[in-house]
Amino acid sequence: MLVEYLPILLFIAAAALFAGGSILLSSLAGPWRPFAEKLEPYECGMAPVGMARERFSVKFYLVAMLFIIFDIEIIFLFPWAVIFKELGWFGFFEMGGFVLVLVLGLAYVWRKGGLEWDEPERAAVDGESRTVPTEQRAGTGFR
Amino acid sequence: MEWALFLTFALLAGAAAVGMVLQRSPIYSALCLILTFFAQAGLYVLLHAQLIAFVHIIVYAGAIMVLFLFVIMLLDLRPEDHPPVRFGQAGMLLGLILAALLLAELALGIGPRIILGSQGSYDLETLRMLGNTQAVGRILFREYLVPFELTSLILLTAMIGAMVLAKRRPE
Amino acid sequence: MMGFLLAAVFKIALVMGLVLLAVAYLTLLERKVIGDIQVRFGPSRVGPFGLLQPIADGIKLLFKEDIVPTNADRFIFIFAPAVSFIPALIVFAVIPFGPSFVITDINVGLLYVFAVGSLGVYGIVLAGWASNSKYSLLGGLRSAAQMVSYELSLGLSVLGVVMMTGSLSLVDIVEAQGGNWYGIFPKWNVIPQFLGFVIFMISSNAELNRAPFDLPEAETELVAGFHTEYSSMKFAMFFLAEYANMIAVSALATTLFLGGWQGPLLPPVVWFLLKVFGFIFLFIWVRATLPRFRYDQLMGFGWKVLLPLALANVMFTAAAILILA
Amino acid sequence: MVPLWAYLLLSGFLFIVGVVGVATRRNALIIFMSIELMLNAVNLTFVAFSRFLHSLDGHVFVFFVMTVAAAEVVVGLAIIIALFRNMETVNVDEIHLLKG
Repeated sequence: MLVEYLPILLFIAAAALFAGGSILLSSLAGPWRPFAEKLEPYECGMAPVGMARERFSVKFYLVAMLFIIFDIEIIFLFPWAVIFKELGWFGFFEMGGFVLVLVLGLAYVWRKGGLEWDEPERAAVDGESRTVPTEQRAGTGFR
Repeated sequence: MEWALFLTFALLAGAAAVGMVLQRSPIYSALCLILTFFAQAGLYVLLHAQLIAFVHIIVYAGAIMVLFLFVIMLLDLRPEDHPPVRFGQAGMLLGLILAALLLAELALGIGPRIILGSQGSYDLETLRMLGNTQAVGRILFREYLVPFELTSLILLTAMIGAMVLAKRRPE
Repeated sequence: MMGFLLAAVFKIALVMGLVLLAVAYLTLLERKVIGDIQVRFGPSRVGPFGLLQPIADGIKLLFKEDIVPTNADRFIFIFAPAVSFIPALIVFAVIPFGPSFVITDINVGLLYVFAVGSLGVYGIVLAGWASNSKYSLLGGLRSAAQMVSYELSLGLSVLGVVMMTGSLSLVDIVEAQGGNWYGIFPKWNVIPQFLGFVIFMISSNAELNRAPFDLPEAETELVAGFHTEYSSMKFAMFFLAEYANMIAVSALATTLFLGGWQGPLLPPVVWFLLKVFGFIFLFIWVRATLPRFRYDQLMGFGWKVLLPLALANVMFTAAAILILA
Repeated sequence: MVPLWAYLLLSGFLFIVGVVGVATRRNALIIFMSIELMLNAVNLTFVAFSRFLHSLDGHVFVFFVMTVAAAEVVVGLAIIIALFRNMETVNVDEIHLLKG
C-alpha cells in the first residue's frame, strides 16, 4: 500500500536532479563577464530607482485570505463528494448548510467591496467619477 | 525501509523546524517551515493517512504559507539585526519548564506501561477495503455532523473579521 | 515490490523523456500555429520546416550567460526556477496514459494533483521577490494572486466528476467512463458535467497564465513579469515548467472529462495522446484569438462569476444525482 | 514497523521548538509561524495515535485543527497588518497597545 508512494519520491528526485543538473551545467557552460551595469535590475534602460521590495496594495493579502477560507471549504468538499452517493439527501442538506454559510460570507465581502480590484480609481480616470458614490469610494480606497 | 524513510523525514522536519526559529530573515523562516510541512506530509503517508497528507499540503503549504509569504512581502520585512534567539530571559525559564513537563509526559507515554485506550475497528485491512478517504468521510459527515457545521461559522467569522480589520484605514 | 519499483523507474524515465521532448516541440508547434493563424510562416530556417528550431533554442539557452542581478537574494533566485519546474513534472506520476500504463495509481490521486498544483505559486512568487526588480515583483504577485483565485474554481469544477465516480483515483475515474449511453454517446463526463468542464477549462487557462489570462507577463506593461531578470537555463526552467503544465492540464482534462484512454478501434494510448493534443491545440488557438483581460476584470471574473458558478454546479450536480437515482 | 514512541518523540521535539520560537523571537510573524508548528506537532500525535489505536477520529480532528489554524492565521495576520499600518513595526516588544 505504501509502496505506491515510492515512485512519487523517485519522480521528485529525478525532476530535482534534472533541474539542478541543467542549471549547474549552464552556469559552467555559459560565459561569465559581469560588470555593474549588466547586473542592474531591468528598468527600461534607466538606472533603477529605489529598492524593488516596496510595500504593495493590501488587495493581494485580501485575496490570499479569501483563498484560504475557500480552500478549507474545498478540502471538506472532496471527502464529501467521494461518499456523496451513500449520504444521500442527508449529505446534500448537510453540505448545503455549510456552503450556504460560506456563500453568505462571500456576499458580505462582495457587498463591502472586498472583491473590487481598483474600480473607483479607474472610474475616476475615465471621467465617470460622478457615477461612483463617495461613500463607496471611501470604502474601497486602500492605503 | 520504513525506518529509513521515517528517520529521513523526521530529521528533515526537525532540522527545518530549528532552522525556522534560528533564521533572521522572515522569508527564510517561512521556507524552512514549508520544508517542515513537506516532511510531515511524508510522515502522514508513512502512518497510512494519505488523505490527511495531501490535505495537509494543500492547506498548509498551498494556502497558509502563501499568505505568510504575501504578508512578509507586503510589509517588506527585513532580516533582524540582533541575533534572533536571545537566551537567559524570562521566556527561557518558561520554555525550560514547558520542555521538562512535555518530556516527563513523553516518558510516561514511551515507558513500558504505555496506556493505549481501547482499540478501534479501523485496522489496515479494513482501511484498505473501505478506502482511506471514504472511511474518514463517513465518520466526518455522520458522527461529527455538528462540529462540521460549526466549522463553517468559524470560517465565516474569520472572513468577516479579516475583512473588517483589513479595510479599516489608519486615521 | 522490486518488480514494481523497477517498472516505476522505467516508466518515470519514459514519461520524463516524453514530456520534455513534447515541451520542446510544443514551443515550435505554438509558433507555427500562431504563425499560420496570423498568415505568416513561423520558424522555418533551422532544418526542414524549422524542425530543428527547438534544439537550436535549447543549445543557445544552455550557452547563455547566467546573470544574477545585484541585490538579488542569490539562494532564492537560483532555487525558484527549480521550485516551479519540479511540480510541473511530478503531476504526471498519477496520470493514466493507458489501461496499465500509469506510474502509480494512488487512492487519492486527484488530491495529489491539486496538492502539487498548488505549489506552482511558490516558484513564481519567490522568483519575483528574489529578483529585486519592480517588474518581477509586481508580475510575480499578480501571477500568484491570479493563480490562487482560479485554483478555487478549478478545485470546485472537478467535484461533479468525483461525485459521479465516488473515487479520487484517476484510474477509477477513467474506467468509470467506459461504455456508451444508448449505444451512441460515449459515457464521458463532459456530457453530464458540461458546465464543470467549461469552468475547468477557463480556470486552468488562468492557472497556466496563458492568454487571455497572461496578465502576469503582459509584455506591454510588465516587460516579462516574474522572469524579467532570468537568463540562460534558469529562464528555460520557467519556460519548460509553463509548457509542461500545459500538457499536464490537457492530460488532466482528458482524464477527467473526455474518458482518458477510452475510445474505439485505436489503441488506448493513441486515443489518450490524440485527446491531449486536441486540448493543447485549443489552448494555442485561444491564445491566438482572444485579447488580454484587464487585471480588475480578471479578478472580478474569477471571484464574482466563476466561483459562485462552480459552487452552484456542485450543489446542482448533487441534487441531480439524487433525483435521477 | 516504526513504533508509536518514535512519532511521539518527534512531535514533542517539534512542539518544543515551537514553544522556544514563541518565547524567544520578537517578530510577530515568526511567533505566528511557531504557533503553526506547534499545532502541526499536535496534528502529528493525533494521526500517530489514530494509526496505533486503529481509529479514524484522530484524522477527523486534524481536519478541524486545520480549519481552526486557517481561521486563526487569517485573523491573526489581519491584526498584524492593522498593527503594522499604525505602528510601522511587527516587533512585539515595541507594541504596547494595552499599556496605553
